[in-house]
Amino acid sequence: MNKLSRRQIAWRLAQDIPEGAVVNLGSGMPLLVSDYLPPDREIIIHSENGLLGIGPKQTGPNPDMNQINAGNVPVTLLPGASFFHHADSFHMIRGGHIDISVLGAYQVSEQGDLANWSLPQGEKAPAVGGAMDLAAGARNIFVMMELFARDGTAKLVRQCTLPLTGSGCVTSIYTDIAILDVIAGHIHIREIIEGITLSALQAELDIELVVSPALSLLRAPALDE
Amino acid sequence: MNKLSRRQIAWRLAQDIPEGAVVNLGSGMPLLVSDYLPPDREIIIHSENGLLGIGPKQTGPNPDMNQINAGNVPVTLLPGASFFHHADSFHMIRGGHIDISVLGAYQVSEQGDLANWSLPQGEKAPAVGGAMDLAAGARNIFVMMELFARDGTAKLVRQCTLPLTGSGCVTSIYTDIAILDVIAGHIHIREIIEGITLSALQAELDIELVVSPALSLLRAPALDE
Amino acid sequence: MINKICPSPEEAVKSITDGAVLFLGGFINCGFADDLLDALYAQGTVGLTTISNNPSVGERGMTRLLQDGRISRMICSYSRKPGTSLIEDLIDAGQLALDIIPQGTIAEAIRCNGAGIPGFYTRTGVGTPLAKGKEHRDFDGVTYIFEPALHADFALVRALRGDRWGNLVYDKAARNFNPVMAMSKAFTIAQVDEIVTPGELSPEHIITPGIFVQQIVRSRKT
Amino acid sequence: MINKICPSPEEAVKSITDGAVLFLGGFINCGFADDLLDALYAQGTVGLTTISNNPSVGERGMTRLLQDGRISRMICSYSRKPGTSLIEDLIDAGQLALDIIPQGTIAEAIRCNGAGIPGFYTRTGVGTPLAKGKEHRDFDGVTYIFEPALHADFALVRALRGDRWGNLVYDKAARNFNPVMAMSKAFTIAQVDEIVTPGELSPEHIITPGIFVQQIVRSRKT
Repeated sequence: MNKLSRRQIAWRLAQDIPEGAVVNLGSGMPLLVSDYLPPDREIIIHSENGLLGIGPKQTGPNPDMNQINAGNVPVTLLPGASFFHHADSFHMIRGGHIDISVLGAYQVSEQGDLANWSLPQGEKAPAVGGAMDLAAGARNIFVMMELFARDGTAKLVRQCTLPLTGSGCVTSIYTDIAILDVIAGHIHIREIIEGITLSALQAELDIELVVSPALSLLRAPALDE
Repeated sequence: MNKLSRRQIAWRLAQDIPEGAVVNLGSGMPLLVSDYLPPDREIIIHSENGLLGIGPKQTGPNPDMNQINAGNVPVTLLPGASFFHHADSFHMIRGGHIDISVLGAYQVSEQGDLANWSLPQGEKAPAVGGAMDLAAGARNIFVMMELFARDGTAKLVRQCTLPLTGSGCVTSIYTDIAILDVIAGHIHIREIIEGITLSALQAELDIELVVSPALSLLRAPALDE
Repeated sequence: MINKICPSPEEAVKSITDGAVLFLGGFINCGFADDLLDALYAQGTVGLTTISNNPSVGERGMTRLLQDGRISRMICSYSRKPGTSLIEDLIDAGQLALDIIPQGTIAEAIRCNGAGIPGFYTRTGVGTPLAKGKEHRDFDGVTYIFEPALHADFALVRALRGDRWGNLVYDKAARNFNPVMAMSKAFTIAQVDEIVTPGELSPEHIITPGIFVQQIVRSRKT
Repeated sequence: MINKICPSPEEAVKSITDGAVLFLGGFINCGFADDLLDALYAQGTVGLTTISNNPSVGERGMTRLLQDGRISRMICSYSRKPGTSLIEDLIDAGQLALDIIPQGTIAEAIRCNGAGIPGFYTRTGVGTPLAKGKEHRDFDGVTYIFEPALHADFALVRALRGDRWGNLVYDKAARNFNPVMAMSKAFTIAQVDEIVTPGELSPEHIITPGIFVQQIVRSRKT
C-alpha cells in the first residue's frame, strides 16, 4: 500500500482549498497544510490568537515571538493581513466567517461527530483550546488524520467512544488511505490509495462506506519530510 | 425668585463633575454642560456615537461633519481622545464604564424613575436613541431640567405618568430652583435658590422633600445666553 | 487573486432584490453609504426593511428611499427626521411600519448576529414600554430582558479606505455602526472613499478585516 | 490631571490581596504581563484564581506563581504546560483546581462581564462533556448552552504603548486576550513597554480607550 505520509495528507488537503477561502489550521498536523497551499491561489489563513493573512514561517535567527500562530510558530504576514483581539477572533469563528477549519482527530463518527481533545483515560491537564469553537462555528471541518491508530483500531467509527469536541460537524476526512466526506449521516469515500481494494478497506471498518460515483485514486507527490 | 437659566443649571451641574470623570452628555440641554467644565479638571466626555475625550465645539467655516457628537455638533478632540464603534461604545455604557450620564427629563419620580423619551399622547415617530442604555448603564444619572413645566405642573412626581426611560436610575436632579438627590426612594434637597422658602417649594410638590443637613443656597454666576 | 472591488455602486447593489432586509451604517447623517443607497434608489428596489440608528438626515440615500415609499419597515432607535414630518406622514398613509429599539441594543443585537449568538440579556429597557412582551429573567437579583439578534440580508457600510481583500478603515466618528454591521452575517457591501493596495493599511490599524466584506466600491467624486 | 502611571510593578500590584481573582492576558507565552506577575510573586500573594488562556509557557510570571502553589484555581482553555508535569503534579498534590472552558467562550464570557451582559448562549461545546450541567436552549431549532459571564477582581494586561489616560496599543499577536480583559469590569493594570504623551497615539489607532485602564506601569528594561 502507498499510504500517504502526514505531509502528503497535508499536500492533498491543501489542493482542495479554493481561491479566497478563509482557513484556520489547528496546531499539530494541520499546520503542515500551510506548506503546500497552491501558490496560484490567494488563501487567507486565520489563527485564533488574532491574525488573518498569515504567510510562510519566519526564518532567521531572531524570530519575532509576538507574531506567532496558535501553534507558537513565528510566522510572516501577507500584504492585507490584520491583527485583532480574541473576542473578535472568535466572533469570526463562532459566527461562521471561517470557511474551513482543519483539525486533527482521535475519532470521527459516521454522523460527523469529532473527538479530538481528550483521551479515554481522561487527562489531568486537558487542552481543548479553540477546537470546540472551531467545530461548532466553522462552515466546513476538514479532519486530517491517519485512518487507523497505531494499534490498528479504526479512527472512523460508528459512534465516538472518546469525549466529543463537536457533534455532526465534520465535512470531510483526509487520511493516509482515503478521502471521505460526511453527507447526511453517511461516509462517502471519494479517493482511495493504490494497493488496497475498497472491499479490503470496508472489511477493516465498522461503518458502511458509500462509494462516490467519482471515486478515484488518492495520490500525492513525494515530499521531503 | 432667582430661578437659574438653562445655562446656569448647566454651569452648576458642571461644578459637580469631579476630576477624571467619564461623562456622557445627552443631546439638547445637557450638551450645554460642556461649556462650563472647570478648566482646572481633566474630564473625559464620551459620546455614544463613538468618541471619548471631546473638547470644545469646532469653530470656523468648514466644520468636519465626520467628527460630531451625538447631538450632531462638530467637536474638537483633546489629546488622548479615541474613536470606536457602536458595540464598543455601548459596551462602555451598558457595562458601567461611564461615571456620569447627564440627561434631560419630562418627569422624575421619588424612586428615581426617569421619563424622558415619549410624551403622554405618544409620538408617531419616537426617539429613544441611547437614553435607555444610559439610564440602565451609567453609574450616576444627573438629570437637568426645569422643576416645573410651562403649565406649572411639577416634573418631580410621586409616580411617573409618562412612559419610563429607566427605573430607579436617577442619582441627582439639577433644576432651576433646587438641586435634589435621590437616596433610597426619597428626594433629598441639597440646594435651593434665594427667594423661595422650603415650605413654599414643598407646597408645590406632591412628594415629601427630605432636607439635607447641609442645605445651602443654589447660586450660579450671570452667564451669556 | 482575491478581488472584491466592484466597478460601480450600480453594479454593487444589483443583488439586492425587492423585500430585502438591510443594515445601514451611519449616525444622524454621518457615515451613511449614500452612493450605494442612491444606486438602490435608481434601481427601483421596493419593499425594503432597514435597520439603522435613524432615518438619515440628508437629502440623499435613505431619505430618497423613504420619500418614495420604498422602505416599508424601519427598525431604528431614533425615528424623528428633524424639520420634516416625512416619517409621520408615511405612517399615517400606512406605508411605513416602525420598530423602536434602544441604540445600544441595536448595536449589540447586530453584533450577536455576526458572532453566532442568538440574542442577549440586557438591563436596558427594563420597566419601560419597550420591554413589553419580552422574556424577563433575573441574574444575581437583577432583572434583564432578552433581545434577539437582528438579521439582515445585506449590510451597506461606509468607510474611508479599503483594499481588494475588503479590509477597511473609517473616518473618525463616521465609524459608528459600520464595523459592527460589516461583522454581521449579512452580505456586506462597502463604499470607500479611497481604494488602496493590500499592505497599505497597517495590520495593526485595520478596523474591519476583509473577511467580513463581500464587495467594495469607490465613492463617486463629489 | 489624570495620571494613571504607577512608578513600579511592585507599587501597581499592591492592592491585589490573597484570594483575588485575576484575568491574565496572554497566549502561550506571548503578551503576558510578566513584570506585574513577578511583582505579585515577590509580594507573596496566595490563594489566587487565574483566568487565562493557558498557564504561561515561560519561566517567569504565572509559572513562578504556579510552581510556588500560589494559584489555587486555574480557569483556562488549555492547561498543558509542554515539557513539564507541573500542572499534573499540583493537581495530584491537591493544590490546584482546574476549570476547562473553550477558548472562544472564555473570550466572550469576559466580554460579557465588561459589557453588562450576564452570559451568552453558544453552540460551542454542545454535545460535549463541557456542556454537562449547563442550561440548554433551542433557538430556531438549534441547541445552544448558556455560558455565564466571567468575573475577576483585577485584569493584568500587557501592551506596547500607553499614556497617562490609560490608552493602549498592542504589539501584533501579543494583543490576544489583553483588550478584552482590559474592557472588563475588573480593575485593570497595564504593563506597557513605552509610555507616551496623550495625543501621541492616534485616536483612530487606539485599541483600548483609557477609561478601561486604572493603572499603567512601564516594563522593566530587559
